[in-house]
This record gives sequence, C-alpha cells and structure tokens, in this order.
Amino acid sequence: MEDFLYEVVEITQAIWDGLLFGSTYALIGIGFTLIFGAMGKLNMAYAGAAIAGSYVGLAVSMFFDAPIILVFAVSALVSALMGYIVYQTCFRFIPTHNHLAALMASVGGLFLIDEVIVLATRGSPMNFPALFEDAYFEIGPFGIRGDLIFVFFIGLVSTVVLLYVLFKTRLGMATRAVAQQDVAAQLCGINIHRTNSITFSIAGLLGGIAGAMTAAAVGVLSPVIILPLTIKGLIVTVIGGLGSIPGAIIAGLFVGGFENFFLYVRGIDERDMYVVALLFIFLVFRPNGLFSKTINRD
Amino acid sequence: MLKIKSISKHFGGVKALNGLDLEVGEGDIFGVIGPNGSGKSTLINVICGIYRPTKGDVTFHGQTLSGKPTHQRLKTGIARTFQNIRLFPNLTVWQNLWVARNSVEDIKTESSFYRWFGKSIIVKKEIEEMLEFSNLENRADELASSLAFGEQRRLELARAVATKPRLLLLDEPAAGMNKDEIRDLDSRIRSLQLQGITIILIEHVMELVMGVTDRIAVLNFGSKIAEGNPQEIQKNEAVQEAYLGYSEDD
Amino acid sequence: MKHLSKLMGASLLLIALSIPQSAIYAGPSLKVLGWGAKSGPLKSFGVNSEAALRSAVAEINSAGGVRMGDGSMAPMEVIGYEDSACKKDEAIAILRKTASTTDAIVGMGTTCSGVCQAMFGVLQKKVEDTSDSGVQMPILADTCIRPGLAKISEWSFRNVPNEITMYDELFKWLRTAYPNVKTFTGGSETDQGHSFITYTAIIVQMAVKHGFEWVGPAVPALGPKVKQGMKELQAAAKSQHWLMGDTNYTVQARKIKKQNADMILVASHPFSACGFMKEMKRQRIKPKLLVGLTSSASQETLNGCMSAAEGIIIPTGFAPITPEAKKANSIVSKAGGFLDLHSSAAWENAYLVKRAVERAAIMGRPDTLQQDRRNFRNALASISSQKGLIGPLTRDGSTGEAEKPYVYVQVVNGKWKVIHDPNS
Amino acid sequence: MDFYLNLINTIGIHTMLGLSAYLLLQTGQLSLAQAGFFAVGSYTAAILTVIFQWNIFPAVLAAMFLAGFLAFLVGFPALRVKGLTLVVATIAFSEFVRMFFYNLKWRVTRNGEEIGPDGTMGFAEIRYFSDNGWSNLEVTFFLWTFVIIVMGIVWWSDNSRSGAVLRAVGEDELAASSVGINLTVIKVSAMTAGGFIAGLAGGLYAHQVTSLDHHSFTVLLGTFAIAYPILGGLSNVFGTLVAVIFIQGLLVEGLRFLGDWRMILFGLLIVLAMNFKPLGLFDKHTIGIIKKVIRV
Repeated sequence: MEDFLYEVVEITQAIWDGLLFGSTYALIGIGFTLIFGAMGKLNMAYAGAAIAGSYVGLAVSMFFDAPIILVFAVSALVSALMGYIVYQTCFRFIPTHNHLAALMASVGGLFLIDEVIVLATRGSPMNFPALFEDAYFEIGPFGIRGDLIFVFFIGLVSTVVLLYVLFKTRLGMATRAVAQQDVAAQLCGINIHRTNSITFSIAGLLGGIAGAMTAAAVGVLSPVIILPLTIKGLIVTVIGGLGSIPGAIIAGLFVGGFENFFLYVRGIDERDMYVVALLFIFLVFRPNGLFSKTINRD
Repeated sequence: MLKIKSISKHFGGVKALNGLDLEVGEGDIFGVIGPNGSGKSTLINVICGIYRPTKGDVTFHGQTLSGKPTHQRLKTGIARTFQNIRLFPNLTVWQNLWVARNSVEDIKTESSFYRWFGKSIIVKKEIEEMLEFSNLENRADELASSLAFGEQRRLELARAVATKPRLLLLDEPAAGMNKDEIRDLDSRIRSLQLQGITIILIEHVMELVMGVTDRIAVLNFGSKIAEGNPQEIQKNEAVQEAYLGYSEDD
Repeated sequence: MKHLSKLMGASLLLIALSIPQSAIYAGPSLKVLGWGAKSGPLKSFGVNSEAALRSAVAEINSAGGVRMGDGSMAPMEVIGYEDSACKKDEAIAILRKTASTTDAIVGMGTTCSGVCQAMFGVLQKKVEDTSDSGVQMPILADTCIRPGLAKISEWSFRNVPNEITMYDELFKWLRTAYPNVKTFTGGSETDQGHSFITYTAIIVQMAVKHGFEWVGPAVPALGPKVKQGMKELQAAAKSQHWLMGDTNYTVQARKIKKQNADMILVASHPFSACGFMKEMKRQRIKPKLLVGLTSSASQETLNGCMSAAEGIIIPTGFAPITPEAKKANSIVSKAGGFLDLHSSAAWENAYLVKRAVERAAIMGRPDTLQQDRRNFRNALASISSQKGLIGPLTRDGSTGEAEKPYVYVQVVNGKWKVIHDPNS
Repeated sequence: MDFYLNLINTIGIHTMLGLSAYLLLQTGQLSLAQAGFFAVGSYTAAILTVIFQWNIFPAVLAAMFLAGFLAFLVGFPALRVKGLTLVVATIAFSEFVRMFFYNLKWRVTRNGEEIGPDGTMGFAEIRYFSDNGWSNLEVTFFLWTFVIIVMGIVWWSDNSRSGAVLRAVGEDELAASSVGINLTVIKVSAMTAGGFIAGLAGGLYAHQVTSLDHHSFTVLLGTFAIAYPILGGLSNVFGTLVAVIFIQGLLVEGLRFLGDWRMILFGLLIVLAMNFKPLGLFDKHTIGIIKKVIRV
C-alpha cells in the first residue's frame, strides 16, 4: 500500500512535470502548424531558427547583463526575424506548387543555421539564465517548478494572443484566407507574399519564445537539442491535426506528459519508442489528428 | 445496360442525389441535363465509384457495381472524362494515352510483365489511332500541359477511349468550346457511338445535347423531373420551369 | 551542359585542391596529418587538438626538429588538420586519403569513439597478416577513449587515460578523503557509448569496490570487478538515465533525489551533464560529493553551468601542475585552444611521434614511405613508456591499452582546481 | 587512388539510397523511411557476414529482401496518409527502427573475441572485405555492379509504361484511378522497390564503414535520401547521381580544404541550388543543353 501510494505520487509528479514542459512542444507545434496551414509546406529550419533566436538573446544577456525578460523579448524578436529570412530565402522564390524544393531549401537552411551556431560557440553548451531558479515549491510529496509554471503561463498567453490575431484582426483574416484559397485571396487583393512572410514571422516569434523557454527550463543552450525538438514538434503537429492550433497545444501538453510517464515506468531507452507508437496509434485511428481538419494539400 | 436504382447521395444535410432512377440502353447516347447543383456530376462520380452512394445500387450488364473501386469499374468498361480537365500535365501526350491501356482485352492479350515494361507493335498501332482520333499525331512527344485548351479536351477524350470502354461518361465536354469545336465534338461522339460505345453526356450546351442524344434525363435537386427524347424534353414545362427558375436566381 | 560540366570540373578541381600539397616545403621534412571534429557540436574537440598539435610541433621544430634515419635533423610538419565532423564516412575517407594521396608518416585523429571504431576497422588487423587487405597506416589517436578500441587493429594507437585505474584510484582516495560519504547513486546518457559504458561497466563497480554502497535501484550482482553486474545495472536503472539531446530532467533528478545518496555520479558529456546538474540544483539535491565523467573535465562544463557544477570532482589526464604542463598550457591558449584531457594528449602525441621517428630511422623519402610507415608503427609499438606533460605515459604492448598519469580536479569558484595528485 | 575509389564507393551507396526515394517521389510519396530500410539492410547483412560467416553476396541479397519485405508491410499503412503526415509518419518509423537497433544486443564469442551488435556501443569490426583480402578496387567493382544494375532497372522502368504510370499516380491520383490504375498496387510496389534498393545499399554500406551504430541512421540520413532526387531532379535517374556527386563529391569531400566554413557552405549551397533550380540540378533545361551539346 505504501509503495502503491508512493508510485501514484511519483507518476502523477512525472506526468505533471511533463505536461508543463509540454507547453514548449506545443509552441513549436503551433509554429509548424501555422506555416503548414498558411502554405501547406513543411519548414524544417523552424526549430533551428528558434534556437538561433535564443542564442542571440543569450548573447545580449552576456554582454549587457540584461534582465531575463529582455532576453526573452530579444530571442522572440530575433527568431521572428529569422522566420522572415527563412521565408525569403527558402520559400519566397520557389514556385508555390513545388513543395519538394521548398522542403529541401529549408533543410539546407537548417544545416546552415546549425553550423553558424556551432561556428559562433564552438558547439560548446552555453549557460542560459534560468527564470526563478529557486522557485521550487514543495507541496506535500509533490514538487512544482515555478519556472515551468511560468513557461506554461507564457505558452498559454502567447497562444491566446495568437488566436486573437488570427481570428479578430484583418491580418489574421488575410492569413486564413490565403490558407484556404490562395488564388481567391490574391484576387481579393491580398498580397500573398506579404501575408506569408508575416505568418512566418509570427511563427518565428512563437518559436523564439519556445526556444528561450526551453533553454531557460534546461538552463543550457546547445545545438544538440535542435533535432529532437524538430522531431517532437512535428509529431505534436500531426497528433494535434494539421493546421489546428488548439490541437497543437493539447497534443503538445499530452505528448509531454505521455513521454515523462513512460520515462518513469519504462525508462529512457524506450521512452521515444512509446511516443512514436502513440503517433502510429493516432495515424491508424484518427489520421487527421485530434482536431481533424481535412487539408488535402501535400 | 446500365441501371441506376433509387440512388441517393447525401453530403451532410445536402441531398445531391435523391432516389434517382435511370436506365441507359446499349448503344444509346444518353443526355443528362439540369441546372448547376442538380447532381449531374455527383451522378457520374457515383457511377464510376468515386462516391459511395448513401442509398441505392448501380448495375452494369446485370451485375452490381456497388463496392467496386474506380479502377475495377473501368475494367468492366466504364470510362469517364472530367468537367475540369484532368490530364497528367507532366507526361507527354503519348504517355497519357499509354497509361490508359488498362482494359480487360489488354490484360488478356498481353502478359502483365509485357504490359508494364514492353511496347509492342499493337500498342504503338492503337496509340497511333488514338492520336489520329484526337488529331494530335504531330504532338505525341509534347507535354500534355503544353497543349491548348481544345487539344487538352480532345486528349482527355482520347485517353478515356483508349481504355476501350463500353460505357463512356462525358462530364460537360463542350464547356468553353466555340461553335466549330462543338460541331467537331458532335461528330466525334457520333463516331464513338458507331464503334458501339454507349455514352452518357452531361452538358449545358443545349445545341450539342439536343443534336446528338437519343434520350435525355433532366435532373433538378437530385431527382429526375423528366425523361424522353429531345423533342419531348424541349416541350416539357417542368424542364423550362426548372431552367427559368434557375436562371432567375442566377 | 555548361552548368553541369562546370559543376563536375569544379568538384574535381576542389577535390584535387583539398589534397594537402606536401611539396611546397624545400628539403626533407617529417610529415604528419591530423583530423578531428571541426564542425558540429563537438567542434571544440577538433579545434583544441589542432591547436595543441600544431603548437607542440612548432615547439619541436624550434628545438631543432627530429633526427631522420640519415642522421640529419628535419623539421616536423603538420600537412593538414582535416574536419572529420564526427562522421564515420568522413573519417574513413580522410584516413584513406592520408594513406594513399599524402606522404604523411602517421595520421593523428580523431574525435568521437564511435568514429574511431569505424576508422580502426578499415585498418589492417594484424601487421604480419598479408591476407588482410586493410589500410596500412599508423594512427595515433588522442580522443578515442572508449574502452576496448585498441584491439581492433595493430596499426591504431591511443594516448588516452585508462579509466579503470583512474576511477579505481579515485574512489580509493575518496574513501579516505571523505570518510563520511557512504552511499552513492547516479545517472548517465545512454545514447553516448563512451559515457554509458564507462559508467555502467567501470565507475559504479569501482565505487562499490571501495566500499561505497549503491542505493539506486537494487542490483544484487553489482561490482566490485569491472563489468560485474553491468547488464543488471543497465536494466535496473533505466529511468534515471537521459539522452544527450534531452531537455527535461525532472523525472531522473527526482528519482535520484529520493535515493538520497551521499555521492552522486553524473557520467555524461557537458551538454546533458549541465542540464541534469541544473535540475539537481533546482530540486535542491545537495549531495556531499558530485563525481563526473572524464570528458566533462573541460572548458565546456564551465561555459555550460559553472554554478551548478560547483564542487564536481573529475579525474582527468591533464592539469597545469608541472612546469611543462604550465608552459604547454600557455602556448596552446595563445594559439587559440584549450589544453584539456584530450588536447593535451595531442600535444604529447607530437613528442611521441618524434621519439618513434628517431627510434625507427625514418628516411622520409617518397620511395621509402611504406617502409617508413611500417618502421614507425613498430617503433611506436615498442615504446612502452614516454614522458608526458604531467608524468610518464606507459603502454601495455600485449593489450595495446595505454596508461597515463591523472589528477583529480574539482570546480571551485567557477574554476578547475587540482585537489589531489595520486603520483605526488 | 585508394581515396578516390573510396569516394566512388560512397557515391555509389548514396546513389542507391537516393534512387530508393526517387521511385517513391515519382508516385508523390515523400518518405523519410528510407533511413530505416537502410539501417535494416546494413545490420542484417553485417550480422550475416560477421556472426553467421556468410559470403557477402547472399548476405547483401538477404538484407535486400528483408528490407524490401519490411517496406512492403509499411506500404499499406502509408497509403492512408499523405503529405506532411506521411513525412512525419515515416520519420517516426525510421526513428523506431533506429531505437530498435539502439537497443539490440546480440553478442557471440568467436575465438576469444566478443563480436556482434552491442546496443549503444555499436557493431564493430565488420571486416569482410579486408579479412578476405579484397582490394579497394575489387570492392568498387563489386559495389558498382549493384549500382549499375539498380540504375539500369530504374532507368528502364522510367522509360517503359510502368514509369509513366508511377508518375501518373504522382500527378493526379483521381485521374489515374479513373483510367484503371490500381493505386494500392502502384504505391505499395513503389514503397517495396524503394525498400529493396535501400536495403541493398545498407548492406553494402555496413561493409564499407566496418562499424555501425544508431548515430548513422538518424533523420538526417533519411533527409539525404530524399535530398538527392529532389536536388538532382525527378526527370531521370542521372539527376540523382548528379546530386550525389554534388553533395558527396563537391560539398563533403571537395570543400574539405575550407575547414570550418565547409559545413556552412554546405547548407548555403543547398539553399541556393533549390532557389535557382527548383526542379533540380539535372532538370529538363540542363538535359536540353546536354542534348544540344551531344548533337553538335
């Protein structure tokens, strides 16, 4: 009985931590989903750009010992800029129907960003200022990371803001119009390139926040986390349902909790296998993800 | 030869087809007309198995088609063209026709290996004929996307014919054509009839329909409001009603 | 065609260009070629090793160079330091290039144990075995630290510390230095062969051997001999390990916290070691002792998590404790590198090459190249001890495993500080 | 010489890897599962030659068939999804395979030495070639026989009706099925063929590098597999070859002398190539030029 209770507590704790941390996956997922929704394309350079933003934010904090919140702001803004650059270099001039070329270009972009980071830091992990490092509350047997709560909170806020922008502002209308019928949208006088680059920037903004939050939550920034983040982000996007923002959020949190649960009960070697298995289960029983949006683009 | 028994097709609340009955006889040119949204294209998609009907059954030469996927229906002899042309744009004209050789006869005559990897005299001859039929002889090696609109229509028709169908479904083949082209199309359709191909023609262009068809069915809101030979249809009030009504909301 | 032919032409031209031009120097010289990771996350390894190797060679030359077989003194020359990017295919390509297109007498590389494993695999296994068509090129490695690599080929040599003795001595000393430390537990990164194997096969066993009590998940078969209970340990402690690219360590840290041990082992490269130690700090896990993996005794750890790493003790093959070491350290840092466990080996290797060359009577002529390489290999194999930066390097001829002096360093006020030198 | 042969071998292996994705891309399936099939092939062949002491030829063939069969099984669920979902699903698949081998331990003792896959430690000493005294030239001949056969078959199918059918499916599935093409058959066969080729390439790769571990089979490998045909262009098999020469010959080996800047240029050149030649380096335009030159 004792052990049983203990296990319950521990598992709850594990899931809870994972859930909070999942909010970073969620933001990355939203980024992918936004871009996919807008262009029906996959931007492989996305997570890379996000982390690059965090590096710049870090540099700022190192040279001007800026407050953490400024670091976050800079990360977000730079990564938004990166998003814009990625659009201009990897998508803008490639024929819209040619998804393969755009995909490949963004892969090249990923390599490029990755290597620039390495060149700047010698690939050495960098200390990233943590938020409320000591804010660790212990409630009974449970422990709660204050910073993750904050991360979670920021995740929610930025999502709400995003949803507002998408559904209440003219810009958002334009974006969604382009997403649904780009030709028609152009006929209505919407500048598709402008809209797309704005979408990329918004996605980049979110990515920057996600990157900075991840870095802050881990406490170290290194290029080795880019690929895992990309993969997790993609899995989250698909589980959530392509183009669905609420789906990405819920999927992100879910995957976070799910993987931590299996880390606890099955160990590190099998954790990711279960995440992948989860994805397969979704593909079999719910191919369009949590929030089915039947986008027949590819 | 083709019997459509009380077919219904519902998309959510929308009743695209509503208990429709049709019977097309061997060798006929059967016209289906009706205002936009009256379910004509849905009908074609149901016949060649792209949509699964909500209710009802389609039989072809006495055997039911329900449950058969599109490509098998083709092998029983049902081919089609599309309202908005769907060629394989980055394949050459020749390849477009080559791909279409899937009829039962082909499978009988050629070993499957040869069908996939060989290029026999017969194949060449047949494809030459198709090129001739669509007067594209001298464009055989160009990409389908480089053809003009009219030529693309002709190629698509030829591609459908190349599958050696017994029943051919034409979905608004005259859309966007000028007088001469329509006259040309008219003669093609007749020549196909002479080859013994039964044809279901869905069309807005009245001169074509009235000229070429033997029987006409008129659809409105997914159900048949009239059927008969062209003269009868032209006299029918219900039809005029439907069309006038249609032209008013337009 | 224009584009295409240009492309082809360019690629061939560039390939040609990329082959080190060794004819530029007048007069005979002793040529060596190095390689290591100069791109990708492990870039720092390659950069540091290159700086160390080049400055050591410069030192040797300023002291007159090396004595060749004909008695003349010739300068030693690093004809290139290639980027193997920690990728098997690239390391093998460089090895073959060095062997077949350059007249380097020895190849000095490379970063990443997994890559060494592949690279040594293409070498001839036994020197006298003529039926074996493997590459015949002596390789002197500085960072291939994973246990058991030496046996793959007789052409491969490693100047790496023997982690078995290292940790054996370390825990022996800790036993006496910290008598109040009794229990221990720890975690590692399972996707990095070196970290994980060293941890599960050596470190834990050595700790048990010296009377520390494992309080992690129960492993009856554990210790005290190397590899004893390794598989059981790997199976039992699955959920207190992590991966190099992980971002969330809460579960592992909490598990380890619950075990409430006096000593915690963090057997992992800086990337994840930092993440984990930060999580420990956050969850207020304050062990009496923190022991790390040799590879983490580097500048990266300080960049990554100076404050969280405070107090971690790591055995390492290098520290500026002797005059030579101090001198080398300052020279290398001027050359833009850090001298650490691995790069110091690169420095020592330069001198090892000098010694072997002088022993082997190298002619250094194109026509004698193959013979020179063979002689060099034999000479290198016959060297059983050599003066290193902080003490004698020895090599067991039968197993090919190296032994080198080591010291225990600790992060004190954000700096690596030597806390004990077992040889003194 | 040795070095150039080695480079040629690498190019051969990667060409096959690229061609395995090329077939799938023609049917419009963007699959990153090739890394998985490649991994299966390499581990299978290596286990057969090292643990069971097989001759390399049957070993490689066996690897090919196992990978092909696996691909056949993967083909059916893959039908259900397309586009980005398929990309992610196949990434997940190859990650799954990678983690399988990452956990795979199969050690046997032969004359005193433990050999075989050893989980995260990898699978060392796959020394079939050097143990049997194959010179690098012989290896190259052996390997390129396969490469040329594969290229020949793909080229042939490209120019026969089957190639047209594959492309037809890739261009318009609805139209394809309405001229009687069975989509299931075509897509699954393409996936299977891709698996066969990738498995074959893997089997040869294992003996080329003599040591395998999970680091070799990450998503990046799958990305390269699709990168070659996309970068080279889908107009014919030589596009893939050109792209492999571009990446392995020019970017990886050719630019090595640039040291630190090589990998940066690597990414940059891919971006530029895609911007200036979105249909591939070896697109219809290039082919046109070549034809002209040949005529002249």
